[in-house]
Amino acid sequence: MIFNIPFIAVVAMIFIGLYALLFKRNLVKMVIGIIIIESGVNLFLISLGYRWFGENGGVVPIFTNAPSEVVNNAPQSMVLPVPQALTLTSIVIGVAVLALMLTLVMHIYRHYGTLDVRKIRRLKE
Amino acid sequence: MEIIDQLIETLQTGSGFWSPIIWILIIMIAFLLIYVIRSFGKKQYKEKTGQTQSFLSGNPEYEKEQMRIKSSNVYWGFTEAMKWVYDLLRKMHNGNASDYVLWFVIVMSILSVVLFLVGAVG
Amino acid sequence: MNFLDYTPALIVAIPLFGAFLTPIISKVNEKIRNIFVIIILLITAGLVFLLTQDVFANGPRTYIFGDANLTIPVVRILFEVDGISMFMAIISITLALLGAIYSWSFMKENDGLDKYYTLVLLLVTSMLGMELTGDMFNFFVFLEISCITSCALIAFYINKGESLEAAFKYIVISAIGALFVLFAVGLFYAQYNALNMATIASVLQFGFLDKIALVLLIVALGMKAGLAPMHMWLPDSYGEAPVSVTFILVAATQASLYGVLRILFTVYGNAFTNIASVISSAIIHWFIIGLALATILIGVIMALIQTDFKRLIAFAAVAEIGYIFLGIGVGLTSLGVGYGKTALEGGVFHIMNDAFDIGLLFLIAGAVYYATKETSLNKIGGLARNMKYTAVFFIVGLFAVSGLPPFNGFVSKLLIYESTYQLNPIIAIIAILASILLLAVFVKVFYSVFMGPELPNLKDVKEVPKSMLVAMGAIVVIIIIFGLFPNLIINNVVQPATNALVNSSSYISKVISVVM
Amino acid sequence: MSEMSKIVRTISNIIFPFIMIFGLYVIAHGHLTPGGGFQGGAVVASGCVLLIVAYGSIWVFDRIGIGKLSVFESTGAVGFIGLAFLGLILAGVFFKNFLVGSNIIFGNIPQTLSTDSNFNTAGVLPLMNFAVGVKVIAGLFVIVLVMAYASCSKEWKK
Repeated sequence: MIFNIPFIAVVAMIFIGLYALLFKRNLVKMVIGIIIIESGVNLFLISLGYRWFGENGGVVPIFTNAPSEVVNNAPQSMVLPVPQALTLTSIVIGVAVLALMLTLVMHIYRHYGTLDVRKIRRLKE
Repeated sequence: MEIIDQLIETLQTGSGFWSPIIWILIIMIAFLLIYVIRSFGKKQYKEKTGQTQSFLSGNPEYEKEQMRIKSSNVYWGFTEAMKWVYDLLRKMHNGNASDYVLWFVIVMSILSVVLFLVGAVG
Repeated sequence: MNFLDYTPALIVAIPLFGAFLTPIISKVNEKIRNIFVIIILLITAGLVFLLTQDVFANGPRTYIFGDANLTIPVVRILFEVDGISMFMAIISITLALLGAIYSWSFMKENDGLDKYYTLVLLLVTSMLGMELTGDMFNFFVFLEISCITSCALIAFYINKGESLEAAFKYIVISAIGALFVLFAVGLFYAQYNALNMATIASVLQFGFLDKIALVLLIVALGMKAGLAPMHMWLPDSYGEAPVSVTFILVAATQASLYGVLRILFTVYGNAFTNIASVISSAIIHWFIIGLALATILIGVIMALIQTDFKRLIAFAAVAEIGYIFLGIGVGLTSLGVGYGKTALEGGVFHIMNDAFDIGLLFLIAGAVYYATKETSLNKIGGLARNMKYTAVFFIVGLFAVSGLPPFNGFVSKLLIYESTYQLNPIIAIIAILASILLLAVFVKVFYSVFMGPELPNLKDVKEVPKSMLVAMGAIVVIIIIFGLFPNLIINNVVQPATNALVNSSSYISKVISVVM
Repeated sequence: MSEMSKIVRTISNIIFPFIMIFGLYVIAHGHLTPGGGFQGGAVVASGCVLLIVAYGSIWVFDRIGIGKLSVFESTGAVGFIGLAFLGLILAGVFFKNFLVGSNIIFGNIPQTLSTDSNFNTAGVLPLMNFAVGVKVIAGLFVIVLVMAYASCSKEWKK
C-alpha cells in the first residue's frame, strides 16, 4: 500500500491542476495549475523507475561513490535511469513553457488591464 | 508511357468513377450551349442611356457605394432562420480559456465512460 | 552505408542547425539571412523528396541516433520512416518552403525578423521530427517544441492584445494536451518498459491501462488537431497570427493529426483487429466519426457568420479537419478492404488537399491584408479591379476548398462521400450539405472582398509583390495538377501512405528486426 | 526594480562568486554526478538573478547587452548541434560519441563496476554539457532580465 502513495499523489496533483485551470479566474493561478499538472506527471515518471523493486526499493542511479555492497552484490537493483532522463527533459521543456506563459500574462495585463480570464475574451464567436 | 496511361486512367471510387478529362469536355459543351442561347439575345441597345439603368419601382437609383450590402448582412435570412443554432454556438464559443479546457475534460470523460462501461462487455 | 541512410537524421538536423545559425547570420545582413533560410529549407526539401522516393520504393527505413548498433533497446532514439511519415513530411516541408518565400515580402515591414526566422526553422524541425520519429517520448518532445515555437509565433504582433490572448489560449491548450500525452507515454513505459512505438505495438495487450492511454492520446492529439468541440483555440490562433505563420501552422496542426493516425493504425492497429476487442474498437470508430461530423457542422455554420477574413478561413479549416477525420473514421470501420480502403485513401489525400487549399486561402487573406491593412470583410470591397491575380487565385481556392471539380478538393471529397454513403447514407448527405454551405460561405467572401463597387479609401490599392504571388501561384499550379490528374497522385503518393497505415505489421516487424 | 539596501548588495557581492563556482562545478561534473548543463546553467543564472534583485534590473540592463547574450545563446546551441554533426562526419552516425576511446580529451573508458569518479571520461558528453550550459545561462538570464526590465519601465506604471 505504501508504495502506491506516489501514484495517488500523481492523480491528486493532476486533479488539483485541472481544478485550478477550470475554476480559478486569475491567469497566474491557471499557469500555476498547469505547472502542478506537470509536476504530477514528472512525479509519475520518477516513481515508475522504482516500481520493480517492491518492498526494498531501488537504489538511486548515481554510480559515483555508490554504496559498495550494492555495486558488488546487487548492481541490478540500481534503477534504470531512463525515467530520470525523461523527467529531466520534461522539466526543461516545462521551464520554457512557464517562461513563455508568464511573459504572455505580463503582456496581456499590459493590454487588458486585468488578469481575470472572463474578461480576456475579445476573441469569441 | 506509363505516366500517360496513369494520367488518362479514370479514378475508381468503389461505386463510380471520376475522369477530369470527360468533365472538361462536358463543361465545354455546356459553355457552348450557353453561348448559343446568349447569342439569341438583343444586341442593339445603347450604352450609357436610360436603356441600361436598373428600374427600382420608379425610385431614383442610389450611388453604387451606398447600394453595397455588407458581408455580415449577406445571409441575413439564413442566420435569422437558424437563430436557435447560432444562439447555442455563440454560447459555446465564449472565448473563455477555462471553458476550452473544460471541453477537453468533458470529451475525455465521455470517451472513457463509454469505453469502460460499454467496452467492458466485449 | 550510403547517403540515403543518413537522410532521416539530416532532415531534422539541418533545419535545427540553420535555426541557431540564423541569429548570427542576421547580424551580417538581412537579405543574406532570408536567402540562407530559403536555402536551408530547399536542402531539407531535397532530402525529403530523395528519402520519399526511396521509402515508397523499398519500404520502411530506420535510423539509430548515437550509435550504429543498438546495445540497450530502450535507451536509443530511433527514427522510423515509412510511407505515411514521408507523405506528411512532403506536406510540411512544401508549406514551410512556400511560407518562407511568402514572408520575404510579407514580413518586410516588421522588426525582430531574426527571431521570426529562427522560430520558423524550429517549427519546421519539430514538425518533421514528429513525423519521422519512432519513439513515443521523442514524439512528445517534438510536440512540445512545436507548441512553444507556434505560441511565440502567434504572439508575433505583440502590440496587439488579441494576438497575445490567442497565444495564451494556445499555450494553455497545448501544454495540457502535451502533458496528457506524456502521461500516456508514462503508462506505456510502466507496462512494457519500452518507448518505441513498434515495440509497444508488438506487445500491446489492450488492457485497462492501455485503454486509458488510448483515451488520453486520442483526445489530446485530437484537440491539437482541431477536433470539435475542442477546436476553439484554432480560430483564435489562426486568425491572429501573421498569415505566413498561419500557413505553416496548418502543417503543424496536421503533424498532430499524424500522431492520431500513428496511434490508431500502428500502435493500436493489432489490438483493434483482434476479435476480443471488437466492441472497444467500434466505440472508437464511431466516436471519431461522430466528432468528425460535429467538427464539419460547427466549422461550417460558424464560418457563415464570421466577419473577419482570417477567422472565417480558420473555421473553414476546422470543417476540413472534420472531413479528414470522417475519412479516417470510415476507413477504420472496414480496414483496408472495400469502402474502407476508398475512405482511407480519401481521408489521407484530403490531408494534402486541405493543407494546400486552406493554405492558399490564408495566403490570399494575407495578400489582401498587405494591400489594404484591413481584415474585416465589412470594410473591404471591389479589390478585383486592382488585384487581378489575387482574385483569380481566390476563385481557384474557393472552388478547391468547397469541393468543386476540376480542382483537388473535389477528388478527395468524392472518395469520402462515396465510401461514407456505403457505410451510412445520412452521414454522407450531411457531409455533402456542409460542403455546399462551405461554398456559400466563400461565395460571400468573394462577393464582399473582390466584387462590388470600388470603395473610396481603397482606390489606390496595388497588386502584392512578386514573392507573394510566386508562393500563391505555386500552390494554384499544384491544386490544378492534383485536380486534373488525381490518379497520378493517388497511385504514386497516397497509396503508399495508406498501405503503410493498413499494413502496420510490416513496419513493426522491420523495426523489431532492428531493435532485437 | 530599483536597487536594494546596502546590506543586501554587500551580501550578494559576497555570495555571488560562490554561486558561480558551484554552478560551473555542476556543469563541469555533469557526466559524473547528478546535474549537467541545464542544472548548472540554472544555478549560474540564478546567481545573475541575485544581481538583478540586489542592484535593480536597469543597472544590470545597462551593463549587459541583450544582443551579446543572444549571440551567446546561439553559440551554445550551434556548438551542441555542431558536436552532433561532428559525430556524423568523423564516425558516421549523428550524435555518435566519437571521443570515447580516443586519446584527445575525455577519452578514458571507466572500469566496470568501479565507483571512482574519473573526470577524464565520457567523450563528447562534457563538451555537450558545456554547450548546453552556455545556452542555458544566457537564455535564462535574458528571460529574467527582460521580464524584470519590462515590468519596471515607466509605461507599465500607469
